[in-house]
Amino acid sequence: MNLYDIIFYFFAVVTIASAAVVVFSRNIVYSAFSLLFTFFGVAGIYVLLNADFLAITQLLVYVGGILVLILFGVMLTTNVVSVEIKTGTMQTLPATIIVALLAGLLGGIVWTTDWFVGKRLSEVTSQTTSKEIGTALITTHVLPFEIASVILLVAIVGAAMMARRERSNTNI
Amino acid sequence: MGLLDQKFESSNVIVTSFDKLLNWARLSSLWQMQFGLACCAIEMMAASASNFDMMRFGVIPRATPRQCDVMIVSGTVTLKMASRIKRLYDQMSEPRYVISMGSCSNCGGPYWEHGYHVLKGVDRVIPVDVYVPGCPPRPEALIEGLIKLQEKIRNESLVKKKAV
Amino acid sequence: MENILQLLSNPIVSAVLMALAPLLFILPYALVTIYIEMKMAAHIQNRLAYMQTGWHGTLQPFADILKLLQKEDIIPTAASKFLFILAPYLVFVGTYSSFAVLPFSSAFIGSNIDLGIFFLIAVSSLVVVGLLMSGWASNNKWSLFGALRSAAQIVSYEIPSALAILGVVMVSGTMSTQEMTHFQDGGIGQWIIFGGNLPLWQKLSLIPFMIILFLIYLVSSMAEVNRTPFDIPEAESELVQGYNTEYSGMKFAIFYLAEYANLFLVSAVVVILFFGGWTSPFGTFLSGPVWGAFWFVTKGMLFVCLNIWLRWTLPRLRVDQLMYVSWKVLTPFALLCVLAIGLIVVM
Amino acid sequence: MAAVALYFSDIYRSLRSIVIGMGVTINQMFQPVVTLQYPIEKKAMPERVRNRLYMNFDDCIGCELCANACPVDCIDIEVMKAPATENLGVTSTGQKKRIYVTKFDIDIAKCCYCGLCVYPCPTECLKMTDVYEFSEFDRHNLIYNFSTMTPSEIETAKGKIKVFEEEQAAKKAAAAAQAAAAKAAAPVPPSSPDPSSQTPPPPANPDSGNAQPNT
Amino acid sequence: MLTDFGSILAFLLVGAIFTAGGLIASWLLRPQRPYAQKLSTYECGEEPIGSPRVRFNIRFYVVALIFLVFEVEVVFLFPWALVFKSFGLFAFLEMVVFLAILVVGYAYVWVKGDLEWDKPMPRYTTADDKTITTIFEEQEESVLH
Amino acid sequence: MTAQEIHDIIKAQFSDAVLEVKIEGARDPFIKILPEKIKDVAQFVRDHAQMKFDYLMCLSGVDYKGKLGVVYHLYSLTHGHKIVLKVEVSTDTPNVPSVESIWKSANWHEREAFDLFGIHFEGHSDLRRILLPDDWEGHPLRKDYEVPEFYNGMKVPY
Amino acid sequence: MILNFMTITLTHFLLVSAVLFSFGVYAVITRRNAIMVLMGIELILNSANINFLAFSRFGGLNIEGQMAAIFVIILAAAEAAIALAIVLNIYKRFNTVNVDEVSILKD
Amino acid sequence: MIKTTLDIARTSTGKSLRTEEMVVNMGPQHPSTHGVLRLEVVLDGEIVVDVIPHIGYLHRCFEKHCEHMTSYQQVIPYVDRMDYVAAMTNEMAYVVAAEKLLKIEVPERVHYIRIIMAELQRIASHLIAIGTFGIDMGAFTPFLYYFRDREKILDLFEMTCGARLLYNYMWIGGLSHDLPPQFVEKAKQFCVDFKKTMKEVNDLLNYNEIFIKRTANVGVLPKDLAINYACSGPMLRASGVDFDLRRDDPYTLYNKFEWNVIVGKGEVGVVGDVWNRNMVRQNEMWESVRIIEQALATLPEGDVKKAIPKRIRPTPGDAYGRVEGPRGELGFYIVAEDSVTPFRIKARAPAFVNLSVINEISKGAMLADLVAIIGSIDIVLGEVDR
Ligand code: SF4
Ligand code: SF4
Ligand code: SF4
Repeated sequence: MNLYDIIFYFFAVVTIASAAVVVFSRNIVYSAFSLLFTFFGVAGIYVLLNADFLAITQLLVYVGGILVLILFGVMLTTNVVSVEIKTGTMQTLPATIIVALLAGLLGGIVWTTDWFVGKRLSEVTSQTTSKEIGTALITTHVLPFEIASVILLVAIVGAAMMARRERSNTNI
Repeated sequence: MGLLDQKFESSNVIVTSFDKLLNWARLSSLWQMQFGLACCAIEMMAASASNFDMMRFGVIPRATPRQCDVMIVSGTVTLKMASRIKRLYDQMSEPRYVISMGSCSNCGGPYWEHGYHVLKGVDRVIPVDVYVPGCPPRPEALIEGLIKLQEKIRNESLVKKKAV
Repeated sequence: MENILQLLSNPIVSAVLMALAPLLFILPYALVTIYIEMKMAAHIQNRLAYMQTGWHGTLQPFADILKLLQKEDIIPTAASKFLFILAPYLVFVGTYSSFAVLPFSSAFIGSNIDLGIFFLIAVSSLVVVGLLMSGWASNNKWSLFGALRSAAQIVSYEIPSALAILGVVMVSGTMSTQEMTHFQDGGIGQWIIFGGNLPLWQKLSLIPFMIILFLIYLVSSMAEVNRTPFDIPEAESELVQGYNTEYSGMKFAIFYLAEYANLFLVSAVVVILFFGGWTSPFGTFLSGPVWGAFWFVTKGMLFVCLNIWLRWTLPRLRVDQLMYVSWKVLTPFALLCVLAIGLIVVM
Repeated sequence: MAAVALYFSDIYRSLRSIVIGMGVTINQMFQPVVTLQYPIEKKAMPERVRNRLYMNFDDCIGCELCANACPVDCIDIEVMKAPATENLGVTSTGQKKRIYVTKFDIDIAKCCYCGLCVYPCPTECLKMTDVYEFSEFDRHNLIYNFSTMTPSEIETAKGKIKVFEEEQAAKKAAAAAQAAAAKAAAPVPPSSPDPSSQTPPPPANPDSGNAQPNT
Repeated sequence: MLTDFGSILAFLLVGAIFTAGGLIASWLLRPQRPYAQKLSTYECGEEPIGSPRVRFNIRFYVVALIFLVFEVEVVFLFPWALVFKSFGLFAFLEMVVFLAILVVGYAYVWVKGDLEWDKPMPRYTTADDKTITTIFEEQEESVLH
Repeated sequence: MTAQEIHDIIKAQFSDAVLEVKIEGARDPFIKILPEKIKDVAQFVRDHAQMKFDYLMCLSGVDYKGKLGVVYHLYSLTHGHKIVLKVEVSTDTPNVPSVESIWKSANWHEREAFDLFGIHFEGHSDLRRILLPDDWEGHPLRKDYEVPEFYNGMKVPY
Repeated sequence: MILNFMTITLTHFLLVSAVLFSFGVYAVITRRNAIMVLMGIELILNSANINFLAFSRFGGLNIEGQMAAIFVIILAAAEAAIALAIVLNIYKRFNTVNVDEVSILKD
Repeated sequence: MIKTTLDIARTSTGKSLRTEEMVVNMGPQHPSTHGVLRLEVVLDGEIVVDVIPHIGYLHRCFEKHCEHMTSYQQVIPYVDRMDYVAAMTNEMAYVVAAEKLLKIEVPERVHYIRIIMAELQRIASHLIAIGTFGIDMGAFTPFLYYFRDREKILDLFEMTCGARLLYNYMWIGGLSHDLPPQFVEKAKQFCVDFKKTMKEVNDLLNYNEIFIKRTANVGVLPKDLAINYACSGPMLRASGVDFDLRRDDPYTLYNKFEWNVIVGKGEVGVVGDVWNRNMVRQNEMWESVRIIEQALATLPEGDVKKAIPKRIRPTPGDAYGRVEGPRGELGFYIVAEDSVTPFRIKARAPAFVNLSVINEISKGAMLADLVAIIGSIDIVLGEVDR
């Protein structure tokens, strides 16, 4: 066990434990706040995977953006009484079975497969990947890049429209 | 729950010098609760304004009782207000002190006789540490009351503290 | 002796030591800044402020902190206890980890990651969540209002500030704070606000845009640290104390400390982005690692003082005006500047 | 178009007013401070200043005019008419004291410092001073007892009054007898209630007569 | 790079430990005498009416929403900004196209008024009352541009 | 317009409502109105083109020992003249029509008179105590008011 | 180099990702609150991203994996924005964010 | 009646995504309620749906005390405490009413001194009003500048009558003291100095763009509503009603001086908005300075105690006297019986009346605007609650 392992296990535990809180907490606000730690843990795992740019992007987009949005969404739709903050569950038993099966399957596959390992680890640069990403964006991935902007455009127009809908049918 | 607070049976050199330090901190940084009741509040404002500048003593007005150390009851306490003052006092975090400023909060002041709606002294609802007389007390008088309060704090000890 | 050296060369130990160093800076800095702020405010208002505690009240901040340590810690019954306790951690940790990427001098930087400035933008989101958490957990109307407002405010101003940073990244071609500073090494003329070390015509044409970017960043940074005129989240006259209404004692002190740490942080970022970081304004004269730290802190404090000066001059905006400023004034201008800078740089 | 012009003029005016405001504040920063550092330096009080009441008990003649003038009723006076034979001394204004003031309390905690009690006092023994530093830890210390009569003195005074009253009664009886005797001769006007018109002999012990030692 | 991130982790930990240390130090020193009224929620000295956890203004949400999209856009711009110099005008134009598409969205939300804080304009209308002449009608237009 | 003229107009309109006038020798000339009619009179004097009493300066309750009175001080911003209207009711049934719908400023004044005198203003939209707490007993400005010994566990007298 | 990479392998990362994925699926299946469903989806997307990056790191995906992850994040953001807007709309209509209640109320 | 109707979309669309209405207590301890006012604010998001003012937290039974005094003179200390920010004008109103009741003529010098004092007091009161209004807007510095200058006025007062805040200076029929010797000179100096501060604060606050944006078009009080609510003082004038008791119902010698009535013009917004109310106060101070300067220049000689009656026992009857206080029409309605004790004194407190309009003008404003509106009404709770 060296430091890398310890840190990996640290982040793995943070991620999974907080994800468990997200999923199993009865209080949606706790779930939402717990998501913070999940995202954070995942960002840590990204770092361990040499994806520094993505790790920070994860923080920026997920924690700063999506999480805040979810929190606002939660606060916007929960009712006063704390009972209703709690989120109901349904089909718990069948779901548990299905998910357990799924998890077992995935785990089995992951565990048993002899993954083809392309590059050796030591060959991986410890430089930031952001320059490569930038280059890729300008050269090889121009199209997805521009499409992404269209998607974002659609997202903003659509989301704004939907969030606004009721304002448009009245006269203010 | 406060490891050191009032846990000492008796005093010794270390406790006393520690006391001194803590008391010094408390008495030099008396954050005041920002609320005024009546005429005296205007003089309280004057005391915090440029000419008298209570901030020289580390008195900073804070709006929420949670962060305040001293409540300056500045003015007439009516019966309607008394329960609110009590609640605000309750909501202050300890250690907390009360300065009663002006005749009215000392004992009802000019309204002591016929004031059917005036509480005759704020000490009927909350414990008062220093009474500043005056109607209204001059800003200097309030500052003097503050210095009196500082004196009082200087003599406090971890061994036995103000009972609440 | 050898053992100690060996210990110090251990990366873990050195990392922890490096991580402790800014703390040793923040604490005295916060004390000094509180003092400076009060004194500046006082003199602007023809008064004296802190006079009685120590010589000219110099010990006042110590007394404040020591007193806050002794204050009772109240957790209201209605509050969500766990989140209530967690929130100050998040806020302080979020702020403190930003200090990791501040290059105090050519020799000292907590963590010289290549994405320093990007990391700075990202990690402030921890603070947003922390504030939201504190507001929600307090279960107090004023707190919740303050938290929501401050979240919305920080989030809105992140766009113009990120765009301003982007403009600088475009000029310097790096996101590492240390490299960015090296880019500006060589005296006042090399600072990015004066176009960095680009060819002369580019420099000259960059200056106006850089100044605009600087103003944009200055304004948005003030908004991000919730200071007047953007202090609506803790607007005393409206929301009592905003998100920290229910906090007392040390928890409040942590918020307070984080606020002042943040203030230095954004000022330091201004310095890194536009004013040459730790470089000496006189080129090689008075430069070197130690002088670097001096310049960095001095420049940073200058902007802290500017912030303070503005704070005691201006009234406060209203929440809709705040959004107006961010979305309708700063963002379009920042976009324009980014485009113009891009054009100038590629030309 | 107007909207665009407004947009830019808004920005311009905002920036301008910020700069103007900063100019004002920076200018003020180098003005001298106006703060009076209170415990170290104190303001000279104007002559008419109205702060704590001072009462010169020696001069009080017990007329209760001040108590009547006080809107707050914070002056509490109890008086006993001294025997006409008693010499209570004179006030500094030359008025003769004829009344024992057994209690002269001013509840300074109630006082509203209006000064109304000062004007009617015939001997000018009430005064508003420039003392304003008299905070207390206990409110009851704010009740100022100006009367210097000790309980024992009050007792003696009471005794004397009793004696005097008896004397008076005796005298009256005697006078009445006399009058009854002289009734047929001529109607005598009733004896004046004012004791000063009569000149009783001085008391045996001159010390006990003056309820208040001159200090 | 990993060591650099390692020191960031160290910063996170030191920050947390410092906070905890502060709280522990305060725990040593402070008194703790809670009672029901002290722990009641502060609301300007009154008994709070209702819970604060009600649904709040949708504006906050819309702000966060627009922010999210712009944030993602900015994320894209950063790696581009690092390298675009070496790719010259072409790379710049690519980005201009990217930005242009987004500016359309920006313009859309601007024009549709989503960037404005939902701020009602009070209107003063007069009901039937003959003695009162409303000076306000003519000025209604000028109420907030 | 003089008080006399005002009185004449009112008298002409409401001959039975005017109980008493005092113009000569009074510091402020007043007209005493039948309580039931006060609202109509108020409406009339406000809307009458020559009088236009659009400004209710003051509305005071008075306890005349055995009787309660309400005094209306009116002013006309248009014409600059004043008049005082008075009504008197018995202490047992202190009912006076509210003029709140005529002058909004009467709203709080009437609440205050209700609070301190117990005068009941009929037709008032929101007749609650205004100065004293809702659970206060009695109407303190009545001459026969006794100060309570305790209020909510707090001792009231000194 | 203190950081030894040898013990932790691709498998570990994939396992974490699998657990996260299962949690996400569980939340999506069982939770009735639409926002909780959304959170589940975010978990799933995160697990997918871990996979991408893990393969990019250990497999031969290199920068491609990171590019894919970036686009996933973009999509996640767009999806979150839209989805929450829809949730709000549902809420507006039916005054609930309860998905099965909504399906009853649908018409 | 005029109603402030809110065309907020969410109220019209039944089950829309409307914010739940939240009831918030602002006050009695709140930094911006200027004392112990309590507002029960119904909020829809940040928007004020309804405001229910609760007053009486400072009800000190002024009127009851008057009925217990043993002379008309003793009421004056209590009158001082009614509006403690403007004690001089309060005394003035009371003595005007009492002199009307007693039909006393006072010497000219007394009138002059009263005017000087009342105008100084008006300035002092407006200084507090504008200063605290600045605090409400988040500008702390102007408040301190104004308090600094207010202190000079207080020094003048203290010099004259010995008290800083509550003076007991004007007596029925005269004054308690004549002016002290250096008064005139110092007052003149004050007028000169003060003009400079006013300009500074104009730069710093009143014409600051942020301030204008915060206050223009906010809390608009239309003219007709203002009259119907019997608003007075700057509140009324800001709504465009050109009415000032000093000119239109003159009570001392105000018509001897040259000055203007300041009326809200709506330079930056609508007539009757918060900015106008603030600005009317600001400009009124200029006019007050003008009056003071004129009065000081032409101060006649005389004995200020000449007309003070020895014993005050009015003939039965009643009188209503009113003056233009800093907050508006301050009236005292005195009912006298054949006794030395006042039978009934009712104070018509301008702030009480002005405050009652808050519900109308703050509906539909934002929370921050509400703070501005409260600040612009300039209430003094001592006067509201009496
Ligand atoms: S003590 Fe005097 S000045 Fe203070 S509040 Fe009471 S009456 Fe007003
Ligand atoms: S100053 Fe006024 S309140 Fe005080 S004792 Fe004299 S008359 Fe009474
Ligand atoms: S008025 Fe003067 S002499 Fe008379 S009782 Fe009072 S203090 Fe004594």
